[in-house]
Amino acid sequence: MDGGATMKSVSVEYFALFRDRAGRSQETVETTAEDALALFQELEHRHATSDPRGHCKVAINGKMAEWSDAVNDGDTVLLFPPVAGG
Amino acid sequence: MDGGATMKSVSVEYFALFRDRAGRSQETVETTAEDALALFQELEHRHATSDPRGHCKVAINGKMAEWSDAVNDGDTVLLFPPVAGG
Amino acid sequence: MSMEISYAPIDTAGLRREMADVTAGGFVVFEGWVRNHNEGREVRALEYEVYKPLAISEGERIIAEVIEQTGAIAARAVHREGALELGDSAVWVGVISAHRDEAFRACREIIDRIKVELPIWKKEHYVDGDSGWVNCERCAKHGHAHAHSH
Amino acid sequence: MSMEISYAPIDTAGLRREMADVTAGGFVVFEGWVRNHNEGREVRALEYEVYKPLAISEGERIIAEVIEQTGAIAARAVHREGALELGDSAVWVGVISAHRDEAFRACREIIDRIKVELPIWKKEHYVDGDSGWVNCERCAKHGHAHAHSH
Repeated sequence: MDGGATMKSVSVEYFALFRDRAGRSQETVETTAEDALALFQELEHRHATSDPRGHCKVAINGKMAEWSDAVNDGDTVLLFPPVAGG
Repeated sequence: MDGGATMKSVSVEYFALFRDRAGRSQETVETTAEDALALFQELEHRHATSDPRGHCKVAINGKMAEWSDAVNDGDTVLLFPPVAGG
Repeated sequence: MSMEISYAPIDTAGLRREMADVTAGGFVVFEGWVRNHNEGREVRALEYEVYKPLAISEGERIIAEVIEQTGAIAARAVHREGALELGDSAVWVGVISAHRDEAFRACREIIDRIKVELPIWKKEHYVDGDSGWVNCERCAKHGHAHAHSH
Repeated sequence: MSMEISYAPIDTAGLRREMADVTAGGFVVFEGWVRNHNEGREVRALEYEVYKPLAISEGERIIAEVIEQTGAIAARAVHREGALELGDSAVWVGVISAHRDEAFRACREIIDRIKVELPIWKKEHYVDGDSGWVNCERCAKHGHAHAHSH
């Protein structure tokens, strides 16, 4: 198994503050990140946040996900900064 | 002092169930009752309730009162069965 | 005037407009509706008897006390009097506050106190033709719970 | 559909009518209003960004869970999206139940969860010309709390 080193193509979408910081709402990235956390950290130059756990959320392929969830080739990953409804 | 035996004239008003039972909404009674509780018990043949404490209320001269409050000549006493607002 | 007794249906939209306040972030409303059953009996309609002078003054006192206790900005309440039909709003309590916690607590406290402290009596008319004053079980001495009238 | 995201102002009177139910005795509503200040700053207007597909599905899940937990009869929520002015209703949550306790508890729980679980972001525009995303203090790495734009 060398799954950890496999290059994957992932569509990333940025929202609110993250979109403002990244200067874009969507991009396709080539990555070897195994989970959502690793992908998020690889993209720190875009969203300028070192650790999302506890205050940022992630969705994968249209469903809320955990930061430890796997990221696979062809996935769409949505990066949500801290929410503030109401 | 023989205040306890003084005959007083008091206007009594009955509400809701008490009015239905008394068959009248108001009457003037001559009484020697010293407090509201004694007056209420004197009128048991009207409202058919032996003890009002804890579930019935009384007002004297336009203000909510206690059952231990004095009743004086010329007072208006309102007898309230258990309330059920809302 | 924060407490009102109304023969007419409660104008809930008008009350909401009148409470508008740009310093308020939270608005909580409670409405009590006439429902078609109570304690296992089918209800057809009901009527409220209100001793207005004291219902108003006691209601105003409750609202002032609860605003003081909770720190809410303002509160208003309206209670119906007379004949009501199924689905009618019998009571409306609205509270505004800076944050939602005060408004929730104040609204709950006001309706809880209105139900037990104001001189208001409810007579239910049942589908079977019977009727009775609600809550009068404890003031009955002669072995029947309600003043039934067939 | 119990959760709705709306660009248009919330039709509170229409929502109230739609919740009418003769088995319900209690109706509790929470509205969040845009107020003219927040955390010591004067607010001029604000905008909500919403990721609609998940805001709706997560909102429906929250409402279903809370109805199950509390025993309320039904609940609905509407959240605004886009530009809002002072005094606008940003969110509306309505719950009906047989008795008032369930409606109060359910309404409170739904608004508490909507505020922290749905993908909704609020940008405040201040009177001084500044603006910023609310709640982003913790995701800021570079020493300034908001993404300020003058």
